[in-house]
Amino acid sequence: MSHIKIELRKEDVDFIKGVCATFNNDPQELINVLHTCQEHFGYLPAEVQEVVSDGLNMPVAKIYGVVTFYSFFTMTPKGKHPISICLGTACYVRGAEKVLDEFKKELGIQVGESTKDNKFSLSSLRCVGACGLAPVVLVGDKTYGRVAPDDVKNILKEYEN
Amino acid sequence: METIKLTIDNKEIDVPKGTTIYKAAKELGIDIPTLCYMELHDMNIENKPAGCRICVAEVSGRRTLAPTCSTKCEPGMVVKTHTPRVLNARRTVMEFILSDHPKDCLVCSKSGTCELQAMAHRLGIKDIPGAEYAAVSTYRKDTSPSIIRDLDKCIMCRRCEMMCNEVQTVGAISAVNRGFMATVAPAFEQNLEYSTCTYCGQCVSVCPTGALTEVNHVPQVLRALVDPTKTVVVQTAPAVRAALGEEFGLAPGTLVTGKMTAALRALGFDYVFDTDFAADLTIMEEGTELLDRLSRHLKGDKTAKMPILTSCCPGWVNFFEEYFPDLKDVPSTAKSPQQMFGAIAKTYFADKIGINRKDMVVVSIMPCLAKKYECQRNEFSVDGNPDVDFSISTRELASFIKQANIDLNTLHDEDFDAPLGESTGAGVIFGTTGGVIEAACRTAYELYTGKKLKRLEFTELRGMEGVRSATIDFDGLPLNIGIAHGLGNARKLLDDVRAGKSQFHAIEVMACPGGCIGGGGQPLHHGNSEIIMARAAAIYTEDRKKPLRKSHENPFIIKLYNEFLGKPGSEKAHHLLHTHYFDKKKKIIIKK
Amino acid sequence: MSKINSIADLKKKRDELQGGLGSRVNDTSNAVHVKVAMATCGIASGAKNVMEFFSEQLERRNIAAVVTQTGCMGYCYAEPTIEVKLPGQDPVVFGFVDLKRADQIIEKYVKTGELVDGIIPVNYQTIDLNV
Amino acid sequence: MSKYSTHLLVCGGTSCHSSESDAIVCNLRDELEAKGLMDSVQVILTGCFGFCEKGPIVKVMPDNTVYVQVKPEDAQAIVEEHIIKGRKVTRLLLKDPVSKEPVSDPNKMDFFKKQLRIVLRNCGFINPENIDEYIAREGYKALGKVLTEMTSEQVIKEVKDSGQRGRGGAGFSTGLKWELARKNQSDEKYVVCNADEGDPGAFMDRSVLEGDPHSVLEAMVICGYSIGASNGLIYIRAEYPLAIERLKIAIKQAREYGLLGKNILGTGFNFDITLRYGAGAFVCGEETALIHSMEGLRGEPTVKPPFPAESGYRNHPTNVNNVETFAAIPAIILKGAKWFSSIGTGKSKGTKVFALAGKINNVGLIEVPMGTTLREVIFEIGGGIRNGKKFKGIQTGGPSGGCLSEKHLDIPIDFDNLIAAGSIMGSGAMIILDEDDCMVSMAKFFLQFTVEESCGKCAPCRIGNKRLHELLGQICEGKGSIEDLDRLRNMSVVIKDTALCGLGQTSPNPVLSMMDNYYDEYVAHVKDKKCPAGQCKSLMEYVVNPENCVGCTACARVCPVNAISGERKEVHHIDPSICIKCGACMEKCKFDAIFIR
Repeated sequence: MSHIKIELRKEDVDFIKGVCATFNNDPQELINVLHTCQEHFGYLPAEVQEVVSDGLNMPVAKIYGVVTFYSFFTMTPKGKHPISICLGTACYVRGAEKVLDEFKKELGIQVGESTKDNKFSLSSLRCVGACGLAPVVLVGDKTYGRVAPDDVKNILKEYEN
Repeated sequence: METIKLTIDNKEIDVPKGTTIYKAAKELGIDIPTLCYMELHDMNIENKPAGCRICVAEVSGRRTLAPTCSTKCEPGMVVKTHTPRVLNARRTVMEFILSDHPKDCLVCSKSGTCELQAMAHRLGIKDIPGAEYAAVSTYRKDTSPSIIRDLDKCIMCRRCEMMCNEVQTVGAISAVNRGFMATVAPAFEQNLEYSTCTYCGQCVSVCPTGALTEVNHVPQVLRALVDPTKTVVVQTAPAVRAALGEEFGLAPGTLVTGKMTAALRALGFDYVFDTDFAADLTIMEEGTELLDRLSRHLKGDKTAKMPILTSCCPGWVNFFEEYFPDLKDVPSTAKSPQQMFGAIAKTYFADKIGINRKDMVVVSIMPCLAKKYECQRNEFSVDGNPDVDFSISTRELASFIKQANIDLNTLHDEDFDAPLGESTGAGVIFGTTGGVIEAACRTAYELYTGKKLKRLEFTELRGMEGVRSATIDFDGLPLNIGIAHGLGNARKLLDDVRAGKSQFHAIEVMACPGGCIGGGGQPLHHGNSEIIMARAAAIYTEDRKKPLRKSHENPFIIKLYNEFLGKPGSEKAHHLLHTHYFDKKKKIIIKK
Repeated sequence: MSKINSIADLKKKRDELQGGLGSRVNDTSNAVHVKVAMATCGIASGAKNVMEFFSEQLERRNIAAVVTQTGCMGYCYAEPTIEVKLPGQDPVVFGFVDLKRADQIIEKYVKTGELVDGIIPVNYQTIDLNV
Repeated sequence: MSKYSTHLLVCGGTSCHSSESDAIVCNLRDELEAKGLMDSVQVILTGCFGFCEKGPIVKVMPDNTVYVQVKPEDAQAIVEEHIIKGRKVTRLLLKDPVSKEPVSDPNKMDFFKKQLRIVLRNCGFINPENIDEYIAREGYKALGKVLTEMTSEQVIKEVKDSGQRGRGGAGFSTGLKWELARKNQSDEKYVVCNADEGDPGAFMDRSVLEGDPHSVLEAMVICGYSIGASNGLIYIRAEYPLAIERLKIAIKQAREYGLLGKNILGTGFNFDITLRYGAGAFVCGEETALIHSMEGLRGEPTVKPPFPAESGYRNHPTNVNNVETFAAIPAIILKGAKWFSSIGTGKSKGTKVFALAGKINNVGLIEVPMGTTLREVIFEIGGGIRNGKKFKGIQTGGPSGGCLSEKHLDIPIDFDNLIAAGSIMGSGAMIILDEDDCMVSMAKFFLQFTVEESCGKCAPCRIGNKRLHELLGQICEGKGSIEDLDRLRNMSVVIKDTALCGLGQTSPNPVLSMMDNYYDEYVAHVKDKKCPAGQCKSLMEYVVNPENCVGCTACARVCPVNAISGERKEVHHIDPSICIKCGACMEKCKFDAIFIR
């Protein structure tokens, strides 16, 4: 059988086990555990889910079922500067799609992908609750409001170095 | 009990509080259609995700249609199950489901037994509007040693998920993804092979569509049969004869041992043998092991592990290798009857008829899908030549017989061939839960006490309860027996063993609810326990009809030991009839 | 912080505090009060910088003032928004407050009472729970 | 002190701006200069006053006179009459709609007081990170009252009598819900605050949690006391980091004061609150799904009954309310059921917070009494439509809601009226659409959302919504037929009728309401293959107007697919079979010779 395992470092395993322990190894705390792990690793690769499965003593299939259910969890690493375009209704009617198209064009990637140098990744999300600023773009933790397609180049320029 | 009066389709009915509309309607003879609902009576488990929405009905005072499978009756409720609104909704929802389903009915392995197909027919679906541009959710196909997954055909009834997680507690599969792409799959949507799947096949046996089916080995068997250089030997498991008739329109519980034998011969098998023979052999080995461990245990030998666990069920073996690898020294080392048969056939019997094992093909007819995997395990082959070449299920055999233009119902009964076709009643009852341990008791008692059993039938070991226990008096020695069928029940007993709390001397475990008669390769019973019970009754009938009912009295077994193996537990017996187990837990599972 | 152990404690605490918070409303002190709407919208539009600016500059320009954060005032279209209350006067809400306008507000409104552009007329009534 | 004795505030909201408020400011300043009053009277532009239907507005301070529908030429009258002579310019005053008498004092003009802040009473007023400011605003007084003066039955009666209905969407009576949870005996019960605000365009819960977190905590303790629970959980979106942060601070401070934890206010009552995070699933707003999510499972809903009040979190009786519902509770306790129920309409009491977004000038958060009309919300509080465009519709209740049109503008907003009109209250998102929005595309957009957010458990939602979305796509591409409109309706009706949970049962609402209110537009798409709003690319045709075309070839050169042909100095032609509708030619043409048909 072709089982290829990507090794987690021991401290990574210990970290995950520790997280499980802080939540009493209770399977009902799965989502909290996953949040903490994603915050730490940036994403939730299969290996991490395996260790969580061990820590919480629950089938890894169930964990994968949960990870794939919630859009907040991701199994692919994000770019150094993750870009999220809000496609909530308020942003949509104010032209968020055109902004998204501009990002796609500028970066040459589709939603859910990262640039080759792993600098940027592109995702869309539903309403960050800043509808007053529609259309809204998030780059990392920074929020850009009232973004027009013409602004895209300048936004990307900020992260050139 | 508090009852509730309500009206369904203008008929009044009183039902106990808590009854669902679906069941109340059934009482009235109203058969509301459903795709996802399934009741497992004995296990007290109902699969009612209320996801298919086919069983909806109009209920007074409700804004929307109610799923009758999961809506409880209330006093004065007025239910209508076939108004235009209901029928239109049912049809439209069915069209939705079909629109996301491959249209390859003609060549689907479930064709004819597919519940979706039957429902489309029943609801009078003639057209799937918009099919020309409708996207269809598609997934990677997966073939494991036992089971084929074609999730394009999954309708999210969640029955397999329920079987795997709640009944079997295997947890190999779960609902994954969301929305249109939601389906049921192993972790990371990997192949089953890389999951914790035990190949018990219970998922297959409840799948309403062609999403989960068994790997079909009939073509390989057919090729072997027409190969003039091959001697093809077939063995049939005890549970098969109690269920095969169902595929030919016979009532559940109709024994077709003789007809089955005739059919196999008609198919061209050179020797038609019986796994029951190997079951008797298993008893000899396992019984000896039990007595050996027991006597050491009674003498205070700490290395004698108690309780002894049966090991004839490959799904069960897979289960403890995955979940209880720390206990892998506890089960009996005796191989399963299928593998004992193969080992003897390709040595003792091959010698007898003077052929090389490479020129012999051993085929097993099994009620089981895990047997397909078991016969492929490395340790069960010699120089790459497996002891058992192919294992086909009861369902596959039925299909094979039909393809060969054989009308099972008109065949005259025939007998198995000698010597590997001769068996006792003890071998037969292997097919039902409690049977292995009962057969073992019949032999162990007499060997241990040196006395003849007055009463052969240990009825205290029989029944359909998930976990049973009984104490058998071994002439002053109370022997505590535990029985579990269904892996979820097995887990309970195993947890006790692991915790050192188990009081049992011996435990029988069968992976499938009901034992082999409820196996994953049997004709689909859709959770209907009456079918399982009828099969069990047939098994016990066959036992009663046998002139010999104790394994150690089987003259051919005696002869086998005399001529070939020496005595039970001998070195040769160990070499051929025993095995060892692996820790499978550590396997991990990332395929890049 | 010490625990509030009874309803009487709570009442006492409230009475004490109302002196403090009330001063922002009821003109018991001579300080200028600036509240910056620091909800997500506000922060995203630069309210943090605005708040820092007021804290720093009011001090630097020797104006007795209290600068605090508060939640969303509801004028999302005009973020960042701030409320300025001069002693003895009704509070005034300013919208679209960038640093330039913030400077204007200090120089004109705070120092001289002269209004500047960007005033948002408050158009709601808030209930008072003191019954 | 100010050198000015008088201020003239001129409404400079976007809507009034277009109606010449700049000119008004100029004229006023000219007049003042001419009269030498520049040093004592200041003219400034302000943000929107609301009430844009009567704009532009000029307000004279300090005497609070408001002039409406002011024209630039009125500047003279205002300065000469009002400033110099101290007489009000009667013709510019608003006429009372009933008495037809002119009114000048805005305090008597109820349009300025359309908003009543109960839920938002502290938002934008107190520092949310300081519990003292909350206490100074009578915070935790309601809790004190409840714990020392009221039995749990009395609290529930008060809440029931107030007539408050859940603000999360379904509008179930809060008091009744509490009563059900109270009646179910169990040694463990839970109070859950649903803060998984997933409705795109709604941000009231976020604002309350960011602006006044203690109001929610206080209400949860009150609820716990009423139903006999000592555990509270807040299920909050992970996408709201600031709200989470402020809640954490609030919980910490409340614990330090002993307002959470053991023996609250010395009464022997124990209650504590912990946070649970959502992970980006809209369906988790549905309470059974939410509970499953808190239990570490996929957020799939289950059939009700059993309701959470019987068997909820960890199979214990659980009461779930949303943020806005909780935030009003302390006010109801302190001011009484009678007061609360005096606000609002027959069956919908109190106020409702709405998030205004879309093509409206004053995007923002407002709180109005139930019964306020859509017109008041859009044109008086919201400042009307952006860029002077024409109002086309308003989507209430998010993707689960419906789109109401011009003819619904005067209905008083409450739970029942919105349902009757074919929409829902939902969480209170209001997205305003203008003439440029295509109602087929909008329906498709909302369906896209539901398709992505469907949990996949039940067939009508999992597959049916996908099919609706596809069919709308076909229509947008001009591949629809008039029969498809019937199919669209039938599919929608069946999905509503058969889906498992609220998400599926409401997901076709946008389609149904848009088909009801904009049927012609749907017909135009399938019959004439035209998109009246000019949004559907496939239905657009770029055409050269031969009268304007000078044959400069600029368009042909810019066309990326060589769809334009024509000799120099001759009329050009666009081949619609090649054209990809990128619009580059139209942008390039200096002679307005290219238009969309």
